[in-house]
Amino acid sequence: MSTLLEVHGVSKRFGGVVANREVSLDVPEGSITGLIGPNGSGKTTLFNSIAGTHPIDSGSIRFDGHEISRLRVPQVARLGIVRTFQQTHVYRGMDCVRNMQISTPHSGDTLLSMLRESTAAETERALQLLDFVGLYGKRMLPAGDLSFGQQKLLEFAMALMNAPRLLLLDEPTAGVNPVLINGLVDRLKRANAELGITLLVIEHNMRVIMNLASRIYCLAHGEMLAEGSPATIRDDPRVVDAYLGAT
Amino acid sequence: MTKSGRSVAAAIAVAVTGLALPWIVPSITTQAAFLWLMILFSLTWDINGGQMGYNSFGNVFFFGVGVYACALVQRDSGLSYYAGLGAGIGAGALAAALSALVLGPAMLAIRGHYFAIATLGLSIVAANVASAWEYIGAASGIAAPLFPGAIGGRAKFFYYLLFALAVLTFLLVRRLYRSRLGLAINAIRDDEDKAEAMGLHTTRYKVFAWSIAALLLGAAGGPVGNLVGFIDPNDLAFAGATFGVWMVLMAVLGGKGTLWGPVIGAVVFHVTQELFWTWLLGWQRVAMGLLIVVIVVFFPTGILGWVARRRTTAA
Amino acid sequence: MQRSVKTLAAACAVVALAVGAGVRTAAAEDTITLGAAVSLTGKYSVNGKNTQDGYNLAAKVINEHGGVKVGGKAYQLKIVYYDDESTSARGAQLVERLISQDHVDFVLGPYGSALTKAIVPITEKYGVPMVEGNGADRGLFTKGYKYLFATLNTSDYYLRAAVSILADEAKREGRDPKSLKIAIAIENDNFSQDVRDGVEEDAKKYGMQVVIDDKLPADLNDMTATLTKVKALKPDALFISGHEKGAVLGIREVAAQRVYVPMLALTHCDSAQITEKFGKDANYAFCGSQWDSRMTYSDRWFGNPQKYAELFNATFHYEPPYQAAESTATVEVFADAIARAGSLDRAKVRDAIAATDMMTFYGPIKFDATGKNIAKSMVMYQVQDQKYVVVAPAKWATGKPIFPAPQWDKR
Amino acid sequence: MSNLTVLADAPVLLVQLVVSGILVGAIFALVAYGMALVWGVMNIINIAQGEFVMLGGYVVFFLDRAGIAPVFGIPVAALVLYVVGVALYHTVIRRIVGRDMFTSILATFGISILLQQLANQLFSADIRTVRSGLPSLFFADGMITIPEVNLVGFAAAVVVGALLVAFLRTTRMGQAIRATAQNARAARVLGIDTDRVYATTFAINCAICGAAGGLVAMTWFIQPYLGLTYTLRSFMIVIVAGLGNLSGVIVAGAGLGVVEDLAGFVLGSEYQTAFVFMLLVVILVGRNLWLARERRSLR
Repeated sequence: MSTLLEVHGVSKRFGGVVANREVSLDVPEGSITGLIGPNGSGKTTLFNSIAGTHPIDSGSIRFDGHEISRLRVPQVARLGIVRTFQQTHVYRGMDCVRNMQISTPHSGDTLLSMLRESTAAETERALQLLDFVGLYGKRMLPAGDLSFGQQKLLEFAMALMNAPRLLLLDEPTAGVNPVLINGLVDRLKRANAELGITLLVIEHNMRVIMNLASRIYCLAHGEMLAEGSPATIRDDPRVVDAYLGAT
Repeated sequence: MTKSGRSVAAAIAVAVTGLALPWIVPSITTQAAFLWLMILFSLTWDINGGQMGYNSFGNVFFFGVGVYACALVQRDSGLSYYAGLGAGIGAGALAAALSALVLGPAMLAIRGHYFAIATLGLSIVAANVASAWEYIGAASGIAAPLFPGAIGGRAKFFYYLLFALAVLTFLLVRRLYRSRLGLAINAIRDDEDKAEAMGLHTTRYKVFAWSIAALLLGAAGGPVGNLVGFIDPNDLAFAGATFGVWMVLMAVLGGKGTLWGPVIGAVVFHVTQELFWTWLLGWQRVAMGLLIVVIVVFFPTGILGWVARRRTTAA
Repeated sequence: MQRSVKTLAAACAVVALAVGAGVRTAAAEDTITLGAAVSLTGKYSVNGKNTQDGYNLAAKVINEHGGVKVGGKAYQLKIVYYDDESTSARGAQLVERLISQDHVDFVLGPYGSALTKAIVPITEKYGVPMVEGNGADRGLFTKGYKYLFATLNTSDYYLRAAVSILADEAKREGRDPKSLKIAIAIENDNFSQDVRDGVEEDAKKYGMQVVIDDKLPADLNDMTATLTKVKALKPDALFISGHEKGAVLGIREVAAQRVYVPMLALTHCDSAQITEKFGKDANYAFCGSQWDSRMTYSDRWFGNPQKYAELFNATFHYEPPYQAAESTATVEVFADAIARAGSLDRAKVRDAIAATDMMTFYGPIKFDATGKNIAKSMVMYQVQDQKYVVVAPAKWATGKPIFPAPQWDKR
Repeated sequence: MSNLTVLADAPVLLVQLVVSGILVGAIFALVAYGMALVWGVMNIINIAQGEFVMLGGYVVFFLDRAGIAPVFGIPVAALVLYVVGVALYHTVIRRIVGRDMFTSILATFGISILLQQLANQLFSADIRTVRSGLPSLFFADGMITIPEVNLVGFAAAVVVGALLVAFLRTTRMGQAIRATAQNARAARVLGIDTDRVYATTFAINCAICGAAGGLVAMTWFIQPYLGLTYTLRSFMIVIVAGLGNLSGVIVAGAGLGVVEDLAGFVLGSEYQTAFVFMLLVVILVGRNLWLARERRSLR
C-alpha cells in the first residue's frame, strides 16, 4: 500500500503554547488509521493543520505526494480530504436531502455546472446514503431539528457523498446513542472496504478504535508518543500512563 | 388543480394585475411602479441577505451605480431617447454587476455584522463622493432627459419597464434557488465553515450571487432615475436611509430566506407606507419607526414565518 | 402554490383597498384647490414649516377678504399638503399624486431648489402652473420651463451684495479690489452651490482671488479644517452658507476659535436666529436675505410688511423669516392671476401669471420670460450691536456697513 | 495639493488640527464607551446611540432655557436618559437580547427613527444651541486656539471613562456586569439577575450618551437629525479599538478626530465624510486580510 497522507515533523504553537511538536504520521492508502491521546494532547490541532484551518509553523504535510500545508480549507477539501467536526457542523436550516445534494464533490464544479438543478442520479445517491446511515425516515426534516447523534450521522453521510479519498473523522461516536455505536463502526468499516475511502479517526472510545483501526498513533502533550498495531498500543505502558496521568 | 396548473394560474393572475393596473387606476401608476421597484429591491436583497446570510446595508450602492451610469449614458452618448435609455440601462446593469465582481472578493470575506457595517460604509462613501464629484453633477444632481411621449405616458412606460424587471427578477431568483448554486448559498448561510470544509468554492459563489443582485439593481436604476426625472445623489441614487434600509425591512417583514416572503413584505410595506403618508401627515415617520420595532421584535420570522407557525400550532 | 395564489389575491385586494383609501376626495364646488408637497420632516423641515405657515396665512387672509372672484363668483382657497420628507424622489411622486389623484387646480412650490427641480418636470408635463417662493437655483430657469414661476431672487444673488460691499469698502480704503482674497465655505447642495457661484462670478468680475473654496458636507458638525485654512491664508472675507446649520456653525466656530476676518458673510441668519443664540458673537456678520419686515412695500391683503409680520407673529408665535414671506407672496400671485384670468383654466391662468405686475408686502413681482421675478431685489443686513441693520440696497438702508470688522480683542 | 503646501509652510497649523481633532474625538469616544459596553455585555449594536445624544442635548437645552446652567443640566440629562434607557429596556431591548445581532441592528434602527421623528414633531427641527459662556485659550500668537468647552468635553470623556472602569472593577453591579459579559448563562447559574444587569448596562449607556449630548449642544448644535453622525463614528471607534478595550476607545476616538480634521484640510471638506467611511471599509477589509494570513476571518 502506498502512503496517502504523510505528516512529517509538524509543529504548531498558539502564542506560547505548543500544541504540536515535531509530529509525524503516515496514513497508508485504503487503511483505517487511529489517532488517540488524552484531552488537550493536540489531536484536533493536527486535524486542523491537515484540513487547512490554520497554517503550521514548520514541517510538511503531503497528500498523495503533493505538499498541502499552505493550501486553504476548500482547496484541501477539493483534493479529496474531507473532515468531520467534533461539534457537529451541518446546514441547520436545510433538510437532510438538500444537505446531501450540496455535498457532492466540488473539484470539477464551475459556475455553469452550479446553475443546473440536482440530477436524479445525485438525489438517488443522496437517498441511498441517508438510508445507509439510517436517516432515510428523517430525510425531510431540517438538519437543525435532528438530535446531536443524528447530526453526526448526517455529517458522516455528507462526507461520503463528497466521495473523498481521505476522510478525517473527529470522534465519530461521541454523543451517539451507545446502542447505535456498533452499527456505526460497522458502517465506517463498510465505507472503507466498499467505497475505498481511507480513514483517519480520532477516537476516545478505546473499544471502538481497537476494533476499527489497523494502526494507531498516540499523541500526548503535543508529541507523538507511540505508534503501532492496536495490540502494541494497548500494551504500551507509556500510553496507559499518558491516559492515567491525564485523568 | 395540479401543481404546475396552480403556478400557471398564479402567473396569469400576476400578469393580468400587473398589465391592467395602469389602465384600471391610472392615477396611481407612479406609486404602482414604485411597488414593483420595492419588490425588486427586497427580492434582490434577499439573495444575499436571506438566502446567503450576508446582511447587506449597502445594496443601494448598486442601484445608485445603475442610476448614474444610465443618466451619464443618456447625457453624453448623444443617442436618441429610447436608444440612450436602452444603452443606459444596459450600462447601469453592467457597471453595477462589475462593481460587485470587483468589490465582492474583499467585501464578502468579511463575515457577520462586520459585513453589514462595511457595506453601509460603502454606500455612505458612494453618496458622499457622488455629491462632491463635479462630472456627475455633484450635489446638484442630474436631470433626466424629458420623455418624448404623451402626458401620463412617461409613468406608464416606466411602470411597464419596472413591472417587467420585477417579474424577470422573480423568475431569475426562483430559478437560482432551485439550482445547485441556490443550495450552495443556503449552505454558506447555514454554516460557511462546513461549506469550506466540504470544498465549495465559497468565494466564487458568494461573489456571483451578489453580482446577480447588483445586476438587477443596476438595471432598475435607469428606469427609476427617468421616472423621477431628477437624480439627487443622497435622496434617490444612494438613498441609504430610505431605499437602503427599506429593502432589508421588506424582506424581513415578509420572511427572509423564502421566495415569496420578500414579495409579500414589499407589497405590505409599500401599501402601509402609502397609507401612512396620506393619513398621518408629518407623523408618518414616527409610525414607521414604531412599525419597524414591532415587526422586528414581535415578528422576527416575518409574515410567512408567522403564518407557518400559526398553522403548526393550530394543527 | 395554492397558498401563494391566495396570498397574491389577498395582496391585490390590499393594494386596491389602499388605492381607494389613498385617493382623497376631490375639492368641493366653490373652492380652488392648491396642492403643495412641503418638507415637514427631514433636513429641510424648519423651512418647510415656514413655507407651510406662509401658505396657510395667505389662504386664511385671502379667504377672509372674500376669496378669489372668478366670473362674479367668489371662490375660497384650499391647500392640500403632503410631506415630502425633504427627499426629491418623494416630492416628485407626491406632486404627481396631487395632480392626478387629488385633482388640485394648481401647485404651490415645495421648500428648496432640489425639491423644486424634482417636481417641475411633472408640473410641466401636466401643464399645471406652479408658482414657488423657495426654489432659487438658477438652474431652474435655464431649462425653458413654461409653467414655473418664482417670486424670489435666484440664489446666486444671496451674497452678491456682500461682494460689492467688500469691493466698495476696499476702494474707500484706497485698496485695489484685485488685491482682495476671499474664502468660500459653502454646503454641498443645489441651492448653496448656486450661492457660491454668485459669489465667485462677482469676485472674478472685481478680480478678487478665491483662496479657499470648500464644500461642506451635509452631515458636517465641525468646521475646524476649513477655519484652520482661513487662519493660515488670512482672506479679507469669508463666505459661509449652508442653510440654518451653516449659519449657526459659522458664527459659533468662528467666534470660539477667534478666527479673524474683516468680513464674514452668511445666509439664513434670521431663520437660524443667530443674534438670539450668540448675542455679541454674531456682531458684524453680513447676511443675505430675500426680505425684511422694515421694507416699505404695500400690499392689498396685508397692508405692509410690518403688519404682515405682526399678524404672522400673532398667528404662529414667531417672527416671519423671509421663507414664510415669499411663500405667502406665492399664494397672492395665484389669487391675483386667477382673478385676472377670470377662469380656472390652467392655460389661461398660466398666461395671467406670466403677465403679473403687482406690488406685495414681499416686494414688487414681475416675471421675465424664464419665470423668475425680476422686479425685486435682495436685502443685505449687517448685525450691528446684536440688531439686523439693512446696509443694502441703498434705498432701504437703515445704516452704514462696518468694514473691516474690529479685531476680536477690540470687540 | 495646495493645501499640503499650506500645511508645510505653517506646521503650527498641524498642531491646531491635531489638538482640536483630539478634543473633538473625545466626545465621539464618550458615545463609543456606551456602545462598547452594550455591545460587549449584551451583544447588541445600538443604532439609536446618536438619538440618545440628541435627546440629552435637548434636555440640557430646555433646562438652559429655563435658567439652569449646563453644569447642572448635564447631570440631569444623564439622569433623564438613564430613565429613558430603563424604560426602553423593559419595552423593547429585553426582547432582543440573545437574538442574532442583525435583529438588534434593525430593532434599534427602528427606535432611532422613532426618536428622531418624535423629536422633530415635539421640538421642531430648529437648530438649537446652548451657550457655554466659556472663553477660548490662545497659543502661538493666536494660530492655535482651543475653546475651553472642548477641553471640558475632553476632561469629561477621560473622567467618565475612568469612572466606568472603576465602576466595573469595584462595585457589585460592575462585577455582575462583567460576569454576564463573560458568560450570561453561567452568571445566571451563579444567581446573578441578568435581566437587571442588562437593564443597568443599557441605562448607563443612555446616561453617558445623554451627558455627551449636553456637551454637543454646548460645542456645536443639536437638531433631531444629528444622530447618525454619532452612531456611525462611535461604531467605527469601537471596531478600531476592539471590544472590551475602554482605554483603546479614547485613543481611537482621538485618532478619528485627527484623521477627520486632516482629511478635511487636505482633501477639502466635501471629501471628509467619504474619506472617513472609506477608512472604515479599508480597516474592515484590511483586518480581515490580516487574519486570512492565518487562514482565519474576522467575526
